[in-house]
Amino acid sequence: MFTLTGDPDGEEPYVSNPSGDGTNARGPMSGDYLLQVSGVSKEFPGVKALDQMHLELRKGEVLALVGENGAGKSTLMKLLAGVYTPDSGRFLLDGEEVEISGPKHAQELGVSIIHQEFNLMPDLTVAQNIYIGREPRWGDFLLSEKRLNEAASALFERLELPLDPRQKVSELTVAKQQMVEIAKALSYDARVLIMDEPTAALNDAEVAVLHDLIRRFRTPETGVIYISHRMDELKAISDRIEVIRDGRYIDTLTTSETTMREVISLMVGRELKENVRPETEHGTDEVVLAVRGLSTKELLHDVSFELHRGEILGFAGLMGAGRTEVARAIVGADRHSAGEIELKGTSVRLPNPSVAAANGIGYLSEDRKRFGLLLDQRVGFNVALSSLTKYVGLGVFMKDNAIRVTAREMVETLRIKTPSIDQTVQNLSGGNQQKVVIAKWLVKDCDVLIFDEPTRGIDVGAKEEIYQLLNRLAAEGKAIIMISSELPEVLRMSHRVAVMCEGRLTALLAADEADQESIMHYATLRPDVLGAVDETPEAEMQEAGTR
Amino acid sequence: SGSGNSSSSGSSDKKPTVAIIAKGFQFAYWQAVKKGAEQEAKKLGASITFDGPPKETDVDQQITMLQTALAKKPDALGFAALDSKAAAPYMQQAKSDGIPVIAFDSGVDSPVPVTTAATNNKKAAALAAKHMADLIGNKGTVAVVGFDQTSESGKDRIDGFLNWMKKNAPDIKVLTPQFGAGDLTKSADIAKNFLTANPDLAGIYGANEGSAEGVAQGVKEAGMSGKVTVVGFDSGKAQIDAIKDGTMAGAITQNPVGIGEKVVWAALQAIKGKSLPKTIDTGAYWYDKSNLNDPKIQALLYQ
Amino acid sequence: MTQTAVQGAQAPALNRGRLRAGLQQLLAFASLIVIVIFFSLTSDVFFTYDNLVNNVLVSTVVVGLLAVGTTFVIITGGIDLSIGTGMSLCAVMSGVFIENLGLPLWLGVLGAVLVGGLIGAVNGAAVAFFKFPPFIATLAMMLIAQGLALVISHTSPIYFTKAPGYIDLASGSIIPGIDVPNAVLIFFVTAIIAAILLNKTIVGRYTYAIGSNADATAISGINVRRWTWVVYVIGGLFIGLAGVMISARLASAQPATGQGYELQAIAAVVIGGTSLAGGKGSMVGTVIGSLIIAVLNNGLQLISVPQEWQNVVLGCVILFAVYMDMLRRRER
Amino acid sequence: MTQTAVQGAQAPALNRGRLRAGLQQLLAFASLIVIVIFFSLTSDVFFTYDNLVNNVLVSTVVVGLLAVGTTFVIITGGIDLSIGTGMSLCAVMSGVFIENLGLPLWLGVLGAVLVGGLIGAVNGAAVAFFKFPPFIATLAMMLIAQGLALVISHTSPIYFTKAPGYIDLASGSIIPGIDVPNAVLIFFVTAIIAAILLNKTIVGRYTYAIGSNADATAISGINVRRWTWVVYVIGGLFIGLAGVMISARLASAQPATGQGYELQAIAAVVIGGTSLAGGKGSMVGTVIGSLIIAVLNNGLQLISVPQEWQNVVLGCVILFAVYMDMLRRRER
Ligand SMILES: Nc1ncnc2c1ncn2[C@@H]1O[C@H](COP(=O)(O)OP(=O)(O)OP(=O)(O)O)[C@@H](O)[C@H]1O
Ligand SMILES: Nc1ncnc2c1ncn2[C@@H]1O[C@H](COP(=O)(O)OP(=O)(O)OP(=O)(O)O)[C@@H](O)[C@H]1O
Ligand SMILES: [Mg+2]
Ligand SMILES: [Mg+2]
Repeated sequence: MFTLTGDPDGEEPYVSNPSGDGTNARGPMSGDYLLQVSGVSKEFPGVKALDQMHLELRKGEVLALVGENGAGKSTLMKLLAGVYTPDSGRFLLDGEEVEISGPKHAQELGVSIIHQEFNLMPDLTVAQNIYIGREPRWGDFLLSEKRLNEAASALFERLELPLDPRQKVSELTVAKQQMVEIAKALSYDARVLIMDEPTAALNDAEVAVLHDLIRRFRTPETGVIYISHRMDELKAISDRIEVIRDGRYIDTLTTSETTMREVISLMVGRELKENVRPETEHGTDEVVLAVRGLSTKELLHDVSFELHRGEILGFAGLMGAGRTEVARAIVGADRHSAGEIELKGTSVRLPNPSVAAANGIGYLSEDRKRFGLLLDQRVGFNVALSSLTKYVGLGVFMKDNAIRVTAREMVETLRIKTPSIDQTVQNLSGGNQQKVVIAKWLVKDCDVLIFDEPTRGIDVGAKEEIYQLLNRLAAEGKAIIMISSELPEVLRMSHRVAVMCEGRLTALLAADEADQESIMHYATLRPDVLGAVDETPEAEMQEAGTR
Repeated sequence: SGSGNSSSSGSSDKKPTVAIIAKGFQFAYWQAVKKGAEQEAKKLGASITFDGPPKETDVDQQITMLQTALAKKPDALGFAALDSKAAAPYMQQAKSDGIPVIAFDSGVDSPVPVTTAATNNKKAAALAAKHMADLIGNKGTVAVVGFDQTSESGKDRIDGFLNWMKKNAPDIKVLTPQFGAGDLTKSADIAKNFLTANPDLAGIYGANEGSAEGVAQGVKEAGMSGKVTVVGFDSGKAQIDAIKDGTMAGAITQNPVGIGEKVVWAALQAIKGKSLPKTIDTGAYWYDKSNLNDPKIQALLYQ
Repeated sequence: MTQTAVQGAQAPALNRGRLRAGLQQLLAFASLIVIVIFFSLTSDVFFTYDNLVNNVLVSTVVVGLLAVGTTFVIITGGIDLSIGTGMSLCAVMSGVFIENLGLPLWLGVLGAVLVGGLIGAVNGAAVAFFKFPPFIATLAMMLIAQGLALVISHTSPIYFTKAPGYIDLASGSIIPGIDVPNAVLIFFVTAIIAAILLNKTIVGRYTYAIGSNADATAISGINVRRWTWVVYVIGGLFIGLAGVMISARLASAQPATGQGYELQAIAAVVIGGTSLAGGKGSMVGTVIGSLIIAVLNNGLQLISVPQEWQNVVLGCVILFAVYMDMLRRRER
Repeated sequence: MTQTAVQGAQAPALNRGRLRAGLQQLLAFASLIVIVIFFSLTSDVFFTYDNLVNNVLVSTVVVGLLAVGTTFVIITGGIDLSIGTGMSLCAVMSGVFIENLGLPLWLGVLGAVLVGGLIGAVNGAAVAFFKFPPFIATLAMMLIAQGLALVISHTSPIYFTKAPGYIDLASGSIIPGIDVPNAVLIFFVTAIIAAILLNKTIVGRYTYAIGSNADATAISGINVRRWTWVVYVIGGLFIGLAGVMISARLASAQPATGQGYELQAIAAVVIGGTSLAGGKGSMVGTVIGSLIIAVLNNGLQLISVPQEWQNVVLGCVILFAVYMDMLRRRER
């Protein structure tokens, strides 16, 4: 039914096979392949997630898997990890057909995966999470916590990750949680390592660390499948790039012989307007939001800045610099110990996000699962959540039809891939979930929008759309704070860039002053006084970042 | 000691203390016992405590209360056992601590109690059966609503009724008893279901205050007031009203106030070392519309 | 309310979905219908107007009212253990207002319902503002309400003698000609109001949102604390109403009853398909759940199942009903 | 076990943390200590060896055993409502084995404990394999166990007359010289075993993992269904043991007792700081929670608080104890 395609040396890009059955006479010996996927289909109620999918992973290579949000990447990986079972199709490992019966079986077969959505036990420690199911024991039953932590420490040392084995996962930031996932996946003696958007939560320095890890992991006997929406890193890390669209196999390209432009156009199936820049050179002079001397007990120290009407203010900094904390303190999600917030010239007290929202300040969290979505509710409900008061008629009754109209509009505008607005958000792909959160804030129509990592997990095409949208919002006179760990994005989109380091605002750069070097400089400008509170991990991180 | 009425030793310059452990405290019956005990204590110059578990199935909790009461080293103990065998070791403990025990409400299966002030529940239930049989002309179908399937007094109130019927009224058919936990609403629902399932029902017997009042309520709701003979047990305003308006033909009353008085009286006798009869039968009496205002009956009723 | 029985707060999606949704709705009744058919076949008095209305429906009212009120609380992911004894406290307060203080009937009833609201407000404040786990806050309230009911009533029932109209609240029949007790009418009317509140108003929407993800709801700019509190107050008002209905039915306020009703009410809610994890549930389901319990209690006695076996059967039927419901959802 | 009372399954992180962790541990006892001091001052018999051991500790045993067993279940995010009536069923079965069938003492006890395990196994199968919500599965089991206890015992208590040693299981004193009832010893020994099981073994680790995030645990290759089932079986064995202890103490198996114990046990667990949402909790906390309830019941009676007020006080103290615990955690 299916024969292998492609050149044994991988010099030539594969020919795309629109019929999906992959019939092609040329091909390497199956022994060269670590993993082959052929004719795999998977259907969810109302959604054909995978249709005759096809993938080959060679020994010793990093294969990037790209596609738009909802293309089916994660679904394919979950099939490989034994989380789902396919409706049809075959998996071959080392040329032998295998049926992956469950996560445990996948592990035994040497397939290790970092899932896109976190799969950690928040109440357990870092070490306990990593070695779950493989705890060092005395006999069969008794645990050895000491050996567990030692093993984890050794692992972190080897991987050069700044993690404390004894810390509870619930206390970690998203980025550190991602590191735990990475460490966990690498701790298995896996031959096939699958990474589903491992860098979505990481900044550039951390991405470099991860790439270093991948290079060290790669041996002639192992292979990596790497999923990412960051086109720039594909070039750096991958050998070949497989493109899929709408659940179907499109093409496989050799990285060194292709341009990203080509990959993107295969991905989205249309030409993209690229490099959108702000429509205006700078925002107006009208100060909408002024933050003065904002401090928190834990981290923030005397953060002051002004945000103008029509402006996009980028926030850059290393992990844990405190950007998220600034945002949360402003909207009252966390308490601040000192400081003042002025809205259009009058001092306001924002004890919680509902007061902030009532005052026209919206906050989109970096952690969409926890702070962004009602996962078990429908798309329409999630989109309308912040603005329900707008849809009250006759004094009490909800105007459901108006909500539905708005929700459909948003699904169209943001190209949210969903069978209907009644789909449960949980069933959307990661990127589409992110779009739902953005839609929620667009409907709310705030004057000040604080977007924390708004493009996390969003495909290139959609990213451009979101950039355009941000520009349009700014042009309409909204004031926008954009926190992002992707420097190119910050540089491209911002009228001004605020740089943070260890809870302090170290610089406010105008667009023409801001570049990679200047931001990096200020992002590592540690105050000589006091020193850091939580010194070790951050220090290591910065070393990693500057290396 | 810190709290005014907490007492710990029986030193002679203090009022003698009597700790009373009942089977409950929330229902009017137990409140009447308490009232009697308090009256007598006031009269005789004693101080009492009165405790009981929340439900009449909570044997374990009653035992814990009994233990705690003994820890206070009262001069005497009044005890109404939910399960007298289960309490036996603690009776021994009371004995070795030199605390005289007065059993009340139902017997305690132990040689320790110096006397027992109680209603003979089987006899009382038989009395209810007899009146029921008379009222329905010794034939027909009768339903029974109990309050507790397992406790001695709960069983005796049913068994006494069933046994009498079996022996003396062969033409009366008694349906399988149902139990409503003494809850008025539940008992009312049960009574209504009985009436629905057996439209020719001649009578219903409710075996304690809650059951009887529930039955009366159910009969009223079913629109069968006066058409079915209801016989109750214990007293309480709703029952008395039901008797007055004809929903209930009559009921058996014990003498809870008298029981309470006798417990305290006997306890003080025992403290003084006086001898007491082995049992004090506090009696059970039939009351209906005709004798409701009889002062003798009035004295037994509580509302 | 079509699909809401299944999913929560939204109207059915597509027109082609309507038919399917209708069928679903019917399936929600499936276990109830099976049980009713069973008893109709095994007992010749079960399926009579008199039995269904005067026995089954009347015995549904109190637990049903509590279940309807506590559905809101459960959808937020909370739980209310104080509904049973809280109901007794409200009944006692109704007695105090009407009998002891001699207030007019309507004022006494209003007062009792408001006492329920107060109980809910205290629970809600403990949960929403002081961040007590709902189980603990309402467990404490359960004990406190029980104690206060006994203290205030001096551990004796309070009989309603001064206001004869009070009893009619439950047992009278306001619609001439049709013999449906007021209690039943009141139950269905309030259940419908509750269903509208839950499905068609912003309170309901926030109820689902909070139960689904309270953190995300808060970050979305909703005052989660305030709305959580409101939900407990709504639940409390139903406690008060249940207290009025039970005391009106019995013509007396029984201070010692009440405990145990909370488990029955919560069971009714959960049998009706509402998840204790929050975020999912429906009023129709709760009403069906209450009816299932009432029908079982009635039917088992009618066909003379010995009482000790009744619990065993009840347990098995609950499993069956919930299993049917689980299958129905899986098939969607 | 140092920090585990607070946090769950971890050892304290840093050396400088040890001291703080020790202090924390002490603070976990804070409310208990406050209550004990209060009663010591207000009653001169409270703080006596006899009262503390023979009254307080003995009355802790049954609820304590149930609470310890159900702590496992609650940490997985489940709940077990069948522990109260399940205990009665085990007590009755113990009576059947020893009295009716005349089995030797040890075999009868073992049998009763295994009946508990069986109850847990059925609950666990319903929850883990058939995906019933734990509340529903164990509510059904609560009704079924209650019914079966009554059916099997013919609604009469079974008295232990043939095996005099049976009563000694609870009331005897195995350690010569020291007057501590066996029941108390058994409780503490099993609580320690349970603490080891929870903190030092793989079962405990998976218990926390499942409660923390069952999906993630499954994806990590753990057989979540099997381990969930195991946890319910463990809880069930404690039900059986509690059944043996209560019947040994009472020298009789009481078929109708039991209901209500589940709420008390769950309350003890939650007062002890275990979260009903799962993932968090400790055995030390559960033991403290059980002691708090027992001390309150004892002390309030000793200082002659009228019984109707006792519930009010109990409710308030529960709020106080939990609030203290919440403060303690926040300060970390
Ligand atoms: N459990 C599910 N139930 C229903 N539909 C699902 C489920 N999981 C995924 N889908 C659908 O399958 C399609 C593929 O999703 P998948 O998560 O594989 O996309 P993806 O390529 O990983 O996208 P992204 O880049 O946004 O992560 C999407 O349309 C999604 O809505
Ligand atoms: N839930 C939490 N528990 C404990 N510490 C936290 C938590 N969230 C953040 N922190 C700490 O607060 C500091 C600031 O984190 P914050 O999220 O504000 O940084 P950031 O600049 O947004 O970086 P990023 O989002 O990339 O991690 C970090 O030191 C982090 O470890
Ligand atoms: Mg994905
Ligand atoms: Mg951040």
